[in-house]
Amino acid sequence: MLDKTGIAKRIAQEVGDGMYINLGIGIPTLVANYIPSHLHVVLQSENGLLGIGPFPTESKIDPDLINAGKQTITMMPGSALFNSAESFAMIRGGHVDLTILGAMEVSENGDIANWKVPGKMVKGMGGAMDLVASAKHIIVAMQHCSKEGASKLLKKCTLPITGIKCVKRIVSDLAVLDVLPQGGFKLLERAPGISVDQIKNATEGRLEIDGNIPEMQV
Amino acid sequence: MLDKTGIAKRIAQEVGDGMYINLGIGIPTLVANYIPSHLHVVLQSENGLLGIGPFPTESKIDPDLINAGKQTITMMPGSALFNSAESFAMIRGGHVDLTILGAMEVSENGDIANWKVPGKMVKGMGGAMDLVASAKHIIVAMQHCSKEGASKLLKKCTLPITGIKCVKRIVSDLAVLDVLPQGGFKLLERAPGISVDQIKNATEGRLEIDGNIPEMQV
Amino acid sequence: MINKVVVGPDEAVHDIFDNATLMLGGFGLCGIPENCISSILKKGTKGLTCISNNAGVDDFGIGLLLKTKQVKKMISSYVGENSEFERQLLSGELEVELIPQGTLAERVRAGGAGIPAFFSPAGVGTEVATGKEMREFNGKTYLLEQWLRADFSIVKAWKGDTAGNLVYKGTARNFNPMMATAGKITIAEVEELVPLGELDPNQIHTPGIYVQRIFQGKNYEKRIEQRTISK
Amino acid sequence: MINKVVVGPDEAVHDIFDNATLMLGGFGLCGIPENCISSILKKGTKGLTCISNNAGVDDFGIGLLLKTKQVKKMISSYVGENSEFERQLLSGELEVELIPQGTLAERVRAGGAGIPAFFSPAGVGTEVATGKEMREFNGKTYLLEQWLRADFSIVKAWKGDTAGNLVYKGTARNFNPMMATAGKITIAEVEELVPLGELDPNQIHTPGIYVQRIFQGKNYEKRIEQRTISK
Repeated sequence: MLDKTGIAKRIAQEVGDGMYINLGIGIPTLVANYIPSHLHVVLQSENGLLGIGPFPTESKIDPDLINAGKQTITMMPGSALFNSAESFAMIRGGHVDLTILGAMEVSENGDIANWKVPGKMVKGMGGAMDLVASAKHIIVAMQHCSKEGASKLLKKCTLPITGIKCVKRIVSDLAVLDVLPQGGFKLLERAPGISVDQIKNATEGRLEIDGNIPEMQV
Repeated sequence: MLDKTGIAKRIAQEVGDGMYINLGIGIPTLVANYIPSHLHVVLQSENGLLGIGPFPTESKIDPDLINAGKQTITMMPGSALFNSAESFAMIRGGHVDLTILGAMEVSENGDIANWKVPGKMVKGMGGAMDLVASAKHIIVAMQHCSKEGASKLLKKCTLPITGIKCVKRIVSDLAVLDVLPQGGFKLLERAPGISVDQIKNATEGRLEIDGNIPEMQV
Repeated sequence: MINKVVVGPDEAVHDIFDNATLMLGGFGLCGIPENCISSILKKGTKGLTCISNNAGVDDFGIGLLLKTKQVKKMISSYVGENSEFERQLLSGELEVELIPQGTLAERVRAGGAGIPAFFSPAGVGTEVATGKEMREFNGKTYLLEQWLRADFSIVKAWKGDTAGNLVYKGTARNFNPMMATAGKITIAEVEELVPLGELDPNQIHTPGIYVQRIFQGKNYEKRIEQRTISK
Repeated sequence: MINKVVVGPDEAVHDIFDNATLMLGGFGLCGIPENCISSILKKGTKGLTCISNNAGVDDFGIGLLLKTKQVKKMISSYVGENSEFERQLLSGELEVELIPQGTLAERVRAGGAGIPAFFSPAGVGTEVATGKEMREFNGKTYLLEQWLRADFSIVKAWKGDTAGNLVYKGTARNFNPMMATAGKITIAEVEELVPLGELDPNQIHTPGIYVQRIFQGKNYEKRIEQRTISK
């Protein structure tokens, strides 16, 4: 079973040279730490920056330079700053190659729910609805099951939807899976030490298992 | 009867302190020369400049700095440059206070025709359709009649329309007139040496003459 | 050029009336008009509808106006850092309209640019789509979204000149430029007010035509929400 | 960062195919991609649809491609400075679609921003409205306008870096920034190509994400259409 770092490391393997990538808050933000240094990629922060650098040292902290999670950041050489309309023009216009974000639930047809839990606090969707409605490629970082053991890879989402038919790939603590165009989760890899049966039991939605499923190399 | 300079001088009297103004090609461009220097106004060039200055001296010519008529220009201190989408956002969004442009015909309900003569060359509407569809206040600079003596202040335009119900005021070589909200031209001033009867004869559209009509002070 | 300088925030906000609609720039606490918020707080204007990406925190930003119950309604994309907000929302004291962030930014831009409506894909198939016209273009479904405009837009810039031209810094730019275009009256507070001609015309983020009032603000706190450092 | 530098205009335009749709930046002859136009001329690509505010003059700019009959269709707002254009139009050799300048700019922006359609007031009641959906908002009538996108967008900037970030100069900016966003492939030619990190991130007009190829152009002529001087 992968911890958060493990999920981030596995997702980092999905990154290709030359990609523009939007990383969501939480595990996706961690992915930046594990992208191989020989790959040239540019990280977008939807509050108005292309070219997110590492977190600053104490002396370099600038309150006027934060990421979408409101964390202090730095810029890479060759960065560009812009306003929020321009930022979402990039996202909506399909210029961002890859979006990595968290999810509370994903359904077997690629719907995602990650912004609201009715009855509890409503925090708002932020940029998530724009991102999932527009991204060319979406990878979801998530826990396969709730703390109570209920599957979060469902036939149909129970929570309010963020976007429909948009998730392409899932990296959970248990597995890597693709959402098939015709619906259903196709199992690609098992987390270290996790069996196919464990993944079957943890997946409510239709699971397609084709041949021998390799263990992830993380 | 006013010449082009006279029309430009009379229109300059319409300018108020603090206005943002778009000047069309031809006579409207001349208006800039006669705006009283105690008035603070900003001239917009729809190809991307707020703060048009005088034409440059020979040594200051910059091919990267032109107005909408493709003439070389300079900038005033406090100018701002921007792209064409931003420029027309200003126009469409109602941020420009006054638009001054030329016309081939105006109808008594405020329609304007100034972009096309069928059968002859089609040059295109440029920014004129955007300007007349959006400006808060539109003043037209025009000749009252064609060279053949036909009125250009009509019941209905005969040429293809640039915009409907948009012209507020006309300064011609013969008169100053308002387009009334209910339709019709209201005569406000006569050009020097021009009689009310001459204006009547030169105006095909409904002309409203109320009391004594003063001569322009140019 | 036209001189738009006012003395300070009290003069700048003097005519903001009860039940006015305000736009306030900023993302989180980054790039928020701190001085104007203080003056509105002092003035006690009530029943405000605030359009702002976030709602501040408990004791800073728009959170200050929530505490004094000066805000009737928030129109935002994310409001998750504010427990007083949560209390008022759950008790029904506060109305909230949540809008996807990109749609919010574009609706504000559309307000300034005179575009009454446009089609956006964000929120199709979600509760955001409720009551909205849907239409397909090139095989993809979009929602018809309308412009947003405000009685007053209040923005914060880094530098500005007396004609109202503005330059922002870093990610403090965010929603400020669009909001500057969409207010009947736009008020800009800047860290440094410079004389006419000092800003490079080629490098202005907000042309002065959008700004009606400008002043140099004081004592910027620039509070950081998530101080994160590299070891 | 991603290195997008190509050797020169021939390499930059090598895969522009017959019957492609091109966007070309510039207003009149100001800010036009002179080097790329020369290479397309040399390459002899035919049947082009060119989206550009103007069509150049007889012997410069897009006018060069009209003379060699490489252009099938022009989509522009104003085409009045070109007698060869006039001849081809009247003889039916050339198709022309005229669009109000602000609508053209906004349709290109919409193409880049993923907005398939929006409402604009320009052209209501004119022949531009023919066949378009009309709708009233707040008592004013608007036309529904669709986005424009291109196979290749070709823009000219003043400075650019290896990651494709661009800065324009003066009114040579015009349509270039929007067009840069709306091409499947965007090619930027710049007067000065600078190393990564030399451009101020706060002062970039076109972020590199929109640009696929960049090179430093040569021998810019920058012809002036209306040389007008103060005495």
